[in-house]
Amino acid sequence: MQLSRDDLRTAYRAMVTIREFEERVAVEFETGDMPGFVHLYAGEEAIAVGACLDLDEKDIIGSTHRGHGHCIAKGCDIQGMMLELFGRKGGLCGGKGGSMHIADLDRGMMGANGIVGAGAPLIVGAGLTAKTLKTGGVAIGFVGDGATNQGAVFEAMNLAVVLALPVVFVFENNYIGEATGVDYAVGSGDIAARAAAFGMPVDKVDGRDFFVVHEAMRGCIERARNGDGPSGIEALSPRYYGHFQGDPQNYRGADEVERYRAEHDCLKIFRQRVIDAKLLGDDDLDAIRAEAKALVDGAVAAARAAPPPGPSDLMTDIYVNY
Amino acid sequence: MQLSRDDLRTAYRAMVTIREFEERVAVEFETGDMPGFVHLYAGEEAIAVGACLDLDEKDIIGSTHRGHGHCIAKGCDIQGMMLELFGRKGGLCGGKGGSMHIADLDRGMMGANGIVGAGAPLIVGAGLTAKTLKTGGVAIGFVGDGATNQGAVFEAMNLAVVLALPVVFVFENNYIGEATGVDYAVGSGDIAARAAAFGMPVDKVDGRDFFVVHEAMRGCIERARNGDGPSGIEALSPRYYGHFQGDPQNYRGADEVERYRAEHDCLKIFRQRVIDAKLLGDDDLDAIRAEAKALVDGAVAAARAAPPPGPSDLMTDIYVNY
Amino acid sequence: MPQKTMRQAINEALRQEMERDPRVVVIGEDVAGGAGLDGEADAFGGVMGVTKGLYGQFGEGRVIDTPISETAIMGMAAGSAATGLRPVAELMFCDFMGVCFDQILNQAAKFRYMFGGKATTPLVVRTTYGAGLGAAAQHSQSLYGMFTAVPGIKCVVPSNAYDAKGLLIQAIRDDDPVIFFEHKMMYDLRDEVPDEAYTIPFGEANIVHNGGDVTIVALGNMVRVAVKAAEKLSEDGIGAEVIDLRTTSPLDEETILESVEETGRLVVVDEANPRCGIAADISALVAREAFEMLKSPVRMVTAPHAPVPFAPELEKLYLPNADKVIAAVREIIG
Amino acid sequence: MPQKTMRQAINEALRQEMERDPRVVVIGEDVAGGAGLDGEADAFGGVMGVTKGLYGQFGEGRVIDTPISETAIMGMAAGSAATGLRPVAELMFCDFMGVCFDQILNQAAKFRYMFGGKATTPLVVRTTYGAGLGAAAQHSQSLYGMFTAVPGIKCVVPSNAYDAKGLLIQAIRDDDPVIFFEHKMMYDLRDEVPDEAYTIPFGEANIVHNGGDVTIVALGNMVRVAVKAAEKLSEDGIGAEVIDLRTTSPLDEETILESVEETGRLVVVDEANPRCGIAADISALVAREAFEMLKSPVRMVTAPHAPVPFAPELEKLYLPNADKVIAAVREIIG
Ligand SMILES: Cc1ncc(C[n+]2csc(CCOP(=O)(O)OP(=O)(O)O)c2C)c(N)n1
Ligand SMILES: Cc1ncc(C[n+]2csc(CCOP(=O)(O)OP(=O)(O)O)c2C)c(N)n1
Ligand SMILES: [Mg+2]
Ligand SMILES: [Mg+2]
Repeated sequence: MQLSRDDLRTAYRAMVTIREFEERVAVEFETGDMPGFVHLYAGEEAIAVGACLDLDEKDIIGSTHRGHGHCIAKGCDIQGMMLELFGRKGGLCGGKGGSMHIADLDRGMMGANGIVGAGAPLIVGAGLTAKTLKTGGVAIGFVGDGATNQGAVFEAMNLAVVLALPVVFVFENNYIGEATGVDYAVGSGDIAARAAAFGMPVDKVDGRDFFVVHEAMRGCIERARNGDGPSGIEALSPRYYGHFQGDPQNYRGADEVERYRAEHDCLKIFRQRVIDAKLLGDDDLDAIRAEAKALVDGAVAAARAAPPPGPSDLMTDIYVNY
Repeated sequence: MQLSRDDLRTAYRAMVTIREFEERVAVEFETGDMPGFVHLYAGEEAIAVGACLDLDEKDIIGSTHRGHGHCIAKGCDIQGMMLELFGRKGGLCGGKGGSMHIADLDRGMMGANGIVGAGAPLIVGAGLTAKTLKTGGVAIGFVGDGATNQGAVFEAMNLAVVLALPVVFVFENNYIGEATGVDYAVGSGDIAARAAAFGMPVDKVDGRDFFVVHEAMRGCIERARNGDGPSGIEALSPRYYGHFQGDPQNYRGADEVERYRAEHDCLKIFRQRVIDAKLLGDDDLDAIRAEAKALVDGAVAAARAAPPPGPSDLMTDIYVNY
Repeated sequence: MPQKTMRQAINEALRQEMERDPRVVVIGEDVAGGAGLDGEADAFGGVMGVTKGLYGQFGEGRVIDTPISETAIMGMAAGSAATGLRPVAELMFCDFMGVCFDQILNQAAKFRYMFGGKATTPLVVRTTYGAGLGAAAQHSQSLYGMFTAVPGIKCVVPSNAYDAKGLLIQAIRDDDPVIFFEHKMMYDLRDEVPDEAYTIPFGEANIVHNGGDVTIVALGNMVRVAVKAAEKLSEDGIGAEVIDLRTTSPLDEETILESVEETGRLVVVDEANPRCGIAADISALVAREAFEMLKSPVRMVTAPHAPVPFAPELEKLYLPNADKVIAAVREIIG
Repeated sequence: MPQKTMRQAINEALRQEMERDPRVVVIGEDVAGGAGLDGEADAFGGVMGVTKGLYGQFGEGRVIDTPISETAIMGMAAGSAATGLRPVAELMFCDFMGVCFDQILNQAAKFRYMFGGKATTPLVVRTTYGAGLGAAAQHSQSLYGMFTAVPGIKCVVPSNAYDAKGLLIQAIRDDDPVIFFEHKMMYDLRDEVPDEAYTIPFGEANIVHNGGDVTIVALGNMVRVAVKAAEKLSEDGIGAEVIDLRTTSPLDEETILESVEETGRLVVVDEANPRCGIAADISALVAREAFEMLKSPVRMVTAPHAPVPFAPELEKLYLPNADKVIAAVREIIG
């Protein structure tokens, strides 16, 4: 374990902030005050945080429809996010994007994406920019298990390999795409092996274990920074909520989620690990969690108090000039 | 060698007919009387004929922009083809399609396709029909090396595997897509292995050797007919002409094509093989070739004499009814 | 007559046609749902629940769940249609046409022409459109104009449950490729819908409100908006004839032109963006063919030239409504 | 001034902008050509030879050959534009939009709006369009209407080499996504084209023939057709004002409306299909905004609602030509 205590705190803070954020969004959404759809990331925190911990502002991530976790892992402002989810002025996208399009280019977060698989070619573009302008940055593309069956993703992998771009694909295998199991939808039954056949190394790792994800990503990121081209990981971890909030989840086995939460929760695994290694104590961790909760509470209060965009916002931001 | 003398004659007839057809089209095209573009198949005859020899009318093939060879291998009428290439009434598509859209659904030839890769999902559809209506047929999709990088092809492979459809993919690796080498465009450098990673068996074979192609395809077709799902072959053989007729081919090495023609021509290989095995004689083979040439001569004469479509043809065949 | 939601009406159309013709299959993402998982099979019946129950009745051979691969879905559907099936493929949101348009634009639409009349492609693509759910820019578009533009495609936009059933049965029995647009805010709207199968022919618009002062052409979910406007206008003594297009391709030019010849005034109401859309198309038709009878400028009440915004306040401003239609009518009636 | 073909003019625009700004890169299939093969590098310079020579000058880091993967090309271009490059991507034929439309429709076009104004996407997509080569239904379409319909996209259709250079330089310097349509029959047409770089602003149509009796709006290759018609008409004493749109989005409504206010008559000439296209869009504009000045029905001279046929005899019938424009003018001038 090569991480400093500070790093571990940062990682845990990001993970619990995602958890607190998502569990609160689930509640807020049920009130009916949050418009549209939300796809919650709870359960997969170790993937986003493990993938993003070593990134800095010159690095760029491309997200999916399930984007809140990626935002938080990349350092987006919690209040700006919550304002956006409520469709309020001052939201990260001024209330025009919502959950499915949440983005913060200043933080290197290229956006959630409502089109499954569409983020993969975009992140290859971010890789092209990094290579062409020699920014030293890397580009990380998150791709769901269901999304791995999209033509866009296949083409993106091949193009990244052909151009040897500094790209890392993070295949988030949460076993399900909407209401379809990965074993049905991925004919070969093996996302990592199929991706590797495109000509890059792809590790399959336990996505519930932050340390495993982080370690695997370290190799990928180093490879990209060294100019050795793309690579990827397939990280497995379940989602705890429905495909979208409100989904009855009748496609799941009874108690499936309860079992996940009880037996292999990524936060518990992390906690156990750092306590066993005497790196952080219960107090530390509880304090971080309390802070995260307070942050989310504040964000919700701010969002609920904020005004919606005004009529003059309807026709701005379509073009730079027209 | 399990083929009867009749089968061998049929195979050779198809191969030399393709060769005679394409070499004549090259000449006719240069006169300026043949409209549009033509992409010639000469050099790859053993692939189309090896793939189609065992097919019958309930089996369906889907072709590429380089479709003449597939047509002939599947038994399309030579005169109807030539009329079509000249854009004449009575052509296989009434002069409305031309080389890039030549088709004959009655013969199970679903069409050349001007959109690279687009034929792959279509042929999966033909496989779905065969499976659903229990026709006993199989569906064969031809896909160029360049086309293997299209999202449509990747998606089609996965879907065929997921639904276990009676589909065979024939990847025609002629080393080049337009003016780009396969080693550049296919990041992994291995079409067969990449395809196999989608969850089906894919053999890499010498596409210049009819017998090798035919044997490999026998297994694939049997598999499909038995309900065991899709499979594929990657067959390697060069094209002898430019990407389209008129292409200066300056992307090729000097004498590259001459070497191919001299050293590994599929017709020569076939001829040598059947003569060595004393299955067919020089006379047999020469007679077949002479017949093929006469057939093509007749087709060109008929096409040159035929009238173009009339004004009333412009607005027919858009809908069945509207 | 029994009251049914549009969801039920569409489901019934599919069920009855599947019972009638073994060549009809349903293809799409989670059209059953639950494949490869431990819970219920037929868990979704499509993300909007429209195909619910078909899997139980017809099984996995006729109700085919797919990976998230729209190009392969549309291509497989087109290829199977050209070889003997009569597939009904679902494109979850019409916005997703971007990832699979080739199989419609260059394949299904053009087979018949390119192949000299020798291909028949009885393909139906069901898809959802429209704003109102807070689903933002990539899940709220109204893209029927782009399909209407394509020769070889027929394009249907029903405005109520009764029409949806009859038009969908017609679409399934039709031998040409048809794109069938369902407004996602309309699934729960009820209407009188007969139990038995029936068809509504394509290219026959429906006059849903009578009046002699202005012609209002609308389609899909905008028909309700137009009728609401017409009702208010009639209170003020202005007679609006509301024409529900039902199909944009083929287009019932005759009904539109006859009406405008009567009223001399045209307002088109369309939820899509204004450029190169149905509203412009109808306006141009009238400016070409009924100019002499036209008493005043035509008016288009559409969404603005902007993506669909997320915030409900903006989304509401974005959409046409009865007040905007009334304002447009008053402008040209003076 | 030096005479240059449109091919040369476009090449020059690219070269000068690449010299000026290291962020400009060219991306596409065989934009160099020869990668991974034994012959010449820069073998093609694009299938039409338009980018020829750029590879030699700027190298493989700036002139980027790709696999045949249009979604990845457009997506990479859009993603690189949003992160600091100014890519010029080539879509060999606009017909191929079907395999990659999502990256334009839902990504590049909508970034700025969805992200609340925080994204800038200076992407140019160069593509070819139009019939005349016998390339048949999948390689001859004129699909600018579908891009014009998309808020967030700018759409350019130059009619000559001079404009092509100036408009392309403008497109590259523009901060919004631009689709640039090049007619494949125009590459060898010559025109006076200055050696130095210059820009032509978007949304400013060009009056290329003067006349007071009828307004003819045209774009791209149809401008020549319209001018030819106007010249013949003027021999018969009919004055036609021909407006070359140059860009369909933004659209110079003012120039069109001013002209129609003068002439009272409108004919739109467009090579595209008639439904939901530019011809309908312009007709609708005039029917809305210049109705009072209109003396006669508008006319659209377009391709019919049919795919592009292969046989040259049919293709010729299919396309608008000067005679058809003249006939349309005579019909409404009486
Ligand atoms: C092109 C496209 N097809 C379908 C959808 C609808 N859809 C949204 S998310 C989703 C499932 C994605 O599954 P996966 O990639 O595994 O991501 P997860 O939801 O599990 O995070 C589907 C089918 C879409 N948004 N875009
Ligand atoms: C979607 C699409 N992209 C690009 C093209 C242009 N194009 C036609 S054929 C071709 C090369 C195809 O190469 P390959 O698949 O290897 O087939 P081959 O020509 O070698 O038989 C290209 C790029 C096209 N027709 N369609
Ligand atoms: Mg998933
Ligand atoms: Mg090839």
